[in-house]
Amino acid sequence: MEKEIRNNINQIINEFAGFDDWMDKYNLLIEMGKSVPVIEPQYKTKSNLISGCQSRVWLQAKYDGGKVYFAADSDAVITKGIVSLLIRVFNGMTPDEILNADLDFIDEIGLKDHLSPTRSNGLTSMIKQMKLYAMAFKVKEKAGEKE
Amino acid sequence: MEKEIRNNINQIINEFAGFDDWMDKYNLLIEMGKSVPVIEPQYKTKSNLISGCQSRVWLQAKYDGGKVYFAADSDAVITKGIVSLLIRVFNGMTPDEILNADLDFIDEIGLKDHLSPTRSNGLTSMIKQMKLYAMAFKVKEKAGEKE
Amino acid sequence: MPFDINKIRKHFPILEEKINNNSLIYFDNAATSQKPLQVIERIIDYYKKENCNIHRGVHTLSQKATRAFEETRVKVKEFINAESSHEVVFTKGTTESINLVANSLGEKLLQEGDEVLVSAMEHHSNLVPWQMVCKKKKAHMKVIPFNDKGEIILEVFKPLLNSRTKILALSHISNALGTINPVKEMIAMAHEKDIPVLIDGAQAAAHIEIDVQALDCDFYCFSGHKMYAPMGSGVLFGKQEFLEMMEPYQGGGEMVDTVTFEETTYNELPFKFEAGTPNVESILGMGAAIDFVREYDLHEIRKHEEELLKYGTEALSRIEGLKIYGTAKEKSGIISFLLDGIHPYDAGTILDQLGIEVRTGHHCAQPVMDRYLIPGTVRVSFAIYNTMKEIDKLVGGLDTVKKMLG
Amino acid sequence: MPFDINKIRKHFPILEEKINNNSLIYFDNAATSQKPLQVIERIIDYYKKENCNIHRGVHTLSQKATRAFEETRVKVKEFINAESSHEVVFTKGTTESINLVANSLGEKLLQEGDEVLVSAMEHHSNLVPWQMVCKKKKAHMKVIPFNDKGEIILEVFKPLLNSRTKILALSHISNALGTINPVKEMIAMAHEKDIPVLIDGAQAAAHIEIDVQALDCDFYCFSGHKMYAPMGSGVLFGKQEFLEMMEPYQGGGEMVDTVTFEETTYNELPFKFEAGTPNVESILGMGAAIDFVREYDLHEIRKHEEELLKYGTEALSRIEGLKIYGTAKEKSGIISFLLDGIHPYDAGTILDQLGIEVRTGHHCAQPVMDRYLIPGTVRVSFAIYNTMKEIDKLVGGLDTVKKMLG
Ligand SMILES: Cc1ncc(COP(=O)(O)O)c(C=O)c1O
Ligand SMILES: Cc1ncc(COP(=O)(O)O)c(C=O)c1O
Repeated sequence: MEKEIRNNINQIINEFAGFDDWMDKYNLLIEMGKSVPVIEPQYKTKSNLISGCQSRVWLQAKYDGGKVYFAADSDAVITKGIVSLLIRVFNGMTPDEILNADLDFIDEIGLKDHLSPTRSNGLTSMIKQMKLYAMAFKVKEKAGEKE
Repeated sequence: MEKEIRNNINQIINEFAGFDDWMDKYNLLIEMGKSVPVIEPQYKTKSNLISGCQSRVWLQAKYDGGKVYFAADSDAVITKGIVSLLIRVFNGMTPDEILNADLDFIDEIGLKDHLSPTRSNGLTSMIKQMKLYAMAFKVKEKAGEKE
Repeated sequence: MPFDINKIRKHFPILEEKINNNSLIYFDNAATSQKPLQVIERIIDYYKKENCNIHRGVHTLSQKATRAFEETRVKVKEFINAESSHEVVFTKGTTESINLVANSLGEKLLQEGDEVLVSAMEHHSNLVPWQMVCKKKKAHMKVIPFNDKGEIILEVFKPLLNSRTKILALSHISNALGTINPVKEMIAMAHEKDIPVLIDGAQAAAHIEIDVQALDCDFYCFSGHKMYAPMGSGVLFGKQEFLEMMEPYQGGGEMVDTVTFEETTYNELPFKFEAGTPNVESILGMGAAIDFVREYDLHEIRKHEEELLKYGTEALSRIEGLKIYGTAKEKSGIISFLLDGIHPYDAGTILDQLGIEVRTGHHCAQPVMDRYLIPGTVRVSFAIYNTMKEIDKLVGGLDTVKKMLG
Repeated sequence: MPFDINKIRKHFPILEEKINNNSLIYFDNAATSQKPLQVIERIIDYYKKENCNIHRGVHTLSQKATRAFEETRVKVKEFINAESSHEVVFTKGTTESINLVANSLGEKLLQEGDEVLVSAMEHHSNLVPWQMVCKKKKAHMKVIPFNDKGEIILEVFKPLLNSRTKILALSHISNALGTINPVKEMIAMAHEKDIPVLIDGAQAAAHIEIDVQALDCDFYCFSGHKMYAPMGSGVLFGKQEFLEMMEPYQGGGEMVDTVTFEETTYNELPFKFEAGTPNVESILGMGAAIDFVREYDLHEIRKHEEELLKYGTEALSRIEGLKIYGTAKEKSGIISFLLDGIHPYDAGTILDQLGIEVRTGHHCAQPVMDRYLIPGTVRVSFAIYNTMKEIDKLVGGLDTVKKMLG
């Protein structure tokens, strides 16, 4: 995995490692959610909605100078925390870096059972959607090069 | 239960009780099958065929002087033995006696597992068919009385 | 047997489990119930001593298993007071039972322009199969509304019954709201217009008494896994006259009588509707579950669950900002609620950390959520083994939820 | 693990049972297999520690069970070498899998006058569903004949494939004759004319290797209960392109995405085809069964069963008046036979007294019996735990049969 992504992940793991108690971990996750780059209301559209979660999650991406930037929101604060973790890991990365990333780190932060890839929390869907954005930008760029 | 039927049943139970060995019991059953009042070939029709057995069993009944008489055949000798038991119990009884008969005696002759009412040996179907014949004769007679 | 909750709990080994270092409090019974040892042991015995394929086998294993299987059918017949055991069809669950009827009866009865009537509180399993057959047949689906308390509005229901109505499909108990519907009355009203009625009893079995003859319903469906039985067992009760006129739903295996390439004749009831190798394990397990329930008497169980409902409703109502959805007069042991400003997913996640397993979301009844304009609810649902003390812990847990998220 | 038959037998507790005072010899494996301890224990563990309803639950039990369930899907994908695990649909068995395809694909593809092609050796479960959909669609069923040895006649097969042929449905292995059909070749021939092919693999799973990509079949179906897994588990493999174009078979529960009264949108693959609460117990048990089979390597198992077939065929052939039905060059561990003048029911009944459990009758393949003009056969079918010694006892038993009935 790219070093920068690994660094982001390690940083998150460290932050969580500071807490033993699940309540503190969740409080941190919820706090993190508050700092997520918030998607603007006009982008809370059906097409930006991620399906497969119990709560609604909107995810938007833009491409700038070869790098991808995400914004998101959710009506559930824990879900918002989860998506904020992913955004912290991926923001400012290149499409290729995102596409190649391995996401087992979720296991390492000690919220494993909750953040496991089942349908209810939509983690899988979020990651899939982020990778789809990355793929789309990559394809677009290549098409641009050819022109 | 009518006394005569009970007598018939007891007699059969006694005959089987004479043997401890399953092989002897089966040999007896097979022998009994050989003495079943045999249905004449022209009555081996589809409508006299009992469904639900693995082997084919034909059963026919006639009504004479208020009493029911059965004839049967089967292409399996054990099935033929089973139907012969039933005929021995019921032959010459009145429709009412047949209709009221309780057939738990099958349990008592020591061939229980084989003669239990599951679909493969068709025991249930045979008894049902015999009772149907009895019912038909009874209804017919009543209709006759009314005329 | 006297109703001793501590003894009852001992029959359920899973209740000893720890969840996130807390004792498991299982409040997700409407989704699926836990299994008593009697049921688990029946399965073990079956696979260790009796397992085989039934019906046509002549060998001892097969004869014994066939007998046990058919005895269970009689047990189910008694459990729901059906007239005859050949009106009891074994399926894999409520959803399959309803699909069978929607398909086979719908095929027979529905013409273009006809109507199928359902209530607005149906589980998707009693909605989507009818939508599918309506689409195929160009028939329409009509919906009986319910009021704010979650009660069907009988004055609106009555005029919905008309000459185009071909089927009424209705839940006995709503899984999202807990409402016990006045099915007996509604069946009688439908029958006045000769409309056959299917009752979805998924939430009723093992909670309230089921008497299909007293109800006079034409079909009744339920799942084993929600009544202490193994997964994969289900029942479709159908009145003989209807089952006889219906074509089989699935083909293959024991459901035929004779087969040639030109023509196939079907087996008699109920086998006509039981294609493929039946799930003997699961059906024998259902027999054990019925025995278990009968040991305590359904009235006792109902009384216990009513007490839990009453205690739980009062306790939850005292929590500030908590709103209960479903406050019908006749209710089963199900409480759906929301905490002001807190998403049900967040609440469920925190409760889970405390070992309290509740269900959150739309409970496969999206139209109910749409009716109240909410994304979903937190649902607690009771079973024979739940206690007041567990409800106290839930109240404490909701306090934590509010502190963390409020 | 090395293939040690004594060790293997120890995994199957039922083999210790007595039948009519004799040790059980279980030769009815084509009907259903026995279950190893690994599978039984998986079920016990599930109900004692993990039981709950999966997918939408946020609580720990549900998350864990969901994960285990979806991991089993991946295991099945690997077991049959599918390209993707969303091509693996869980059903309750082969019969349901075939009915699903007959219904959903038949609905899509069949027009009046079209043809569905099956072989003359199909199990009723791969015959009746097609008959039913043909009748509905006014399509015709065409039949591929087999020769006296029980081999499909490829020269007749080829011209049966024509522009009206919309589906070919074929068993991998015949349950009545043991023939291993040349499915790969036949699939290629059908594909030349763009005809999709469904393979009924009920008798293949856990006996020979299944590689759906190498076969290039469009659908592949099998049942858990015939491959050491619990009853109530089944698989439908379907190529994504076909599964995507097909409408759902059953409605309700998790197969939907959003539901309103006006419109319902369906969930993605494979969930679109999995209506109702899935049988988690049974699917996890299937996972344990696959682990069990993998421990010994399918080639080893196949070798063992081939040896039994060879030994058994030779031993039975030496019995005077015994005729084997099904003598194809490529055969699986199934021997169907008749003793001159002795009804299979009689033979089976006597063998049972000796503890030898065989199947008798038409084996749900009546057209096969019609082909040979026989009422049925006695069938012995082998599994991983059978031995040569058991075959010797069968030979002795047949001697008794002849003495008593001959
Ligand atoms: C009211 C109701 N109907 C139908 C169902 C479907 O039952 P199953 O998933 O067992 O088929 C359920 C359970 O989820 C239910 O609560
Ligand atoms: C070849 C074949 N196809 C289909 C089936 C049906 O399988 P199930 O009864 O498990 O649905 C069987 C088993 O009986 C079979 O042997």
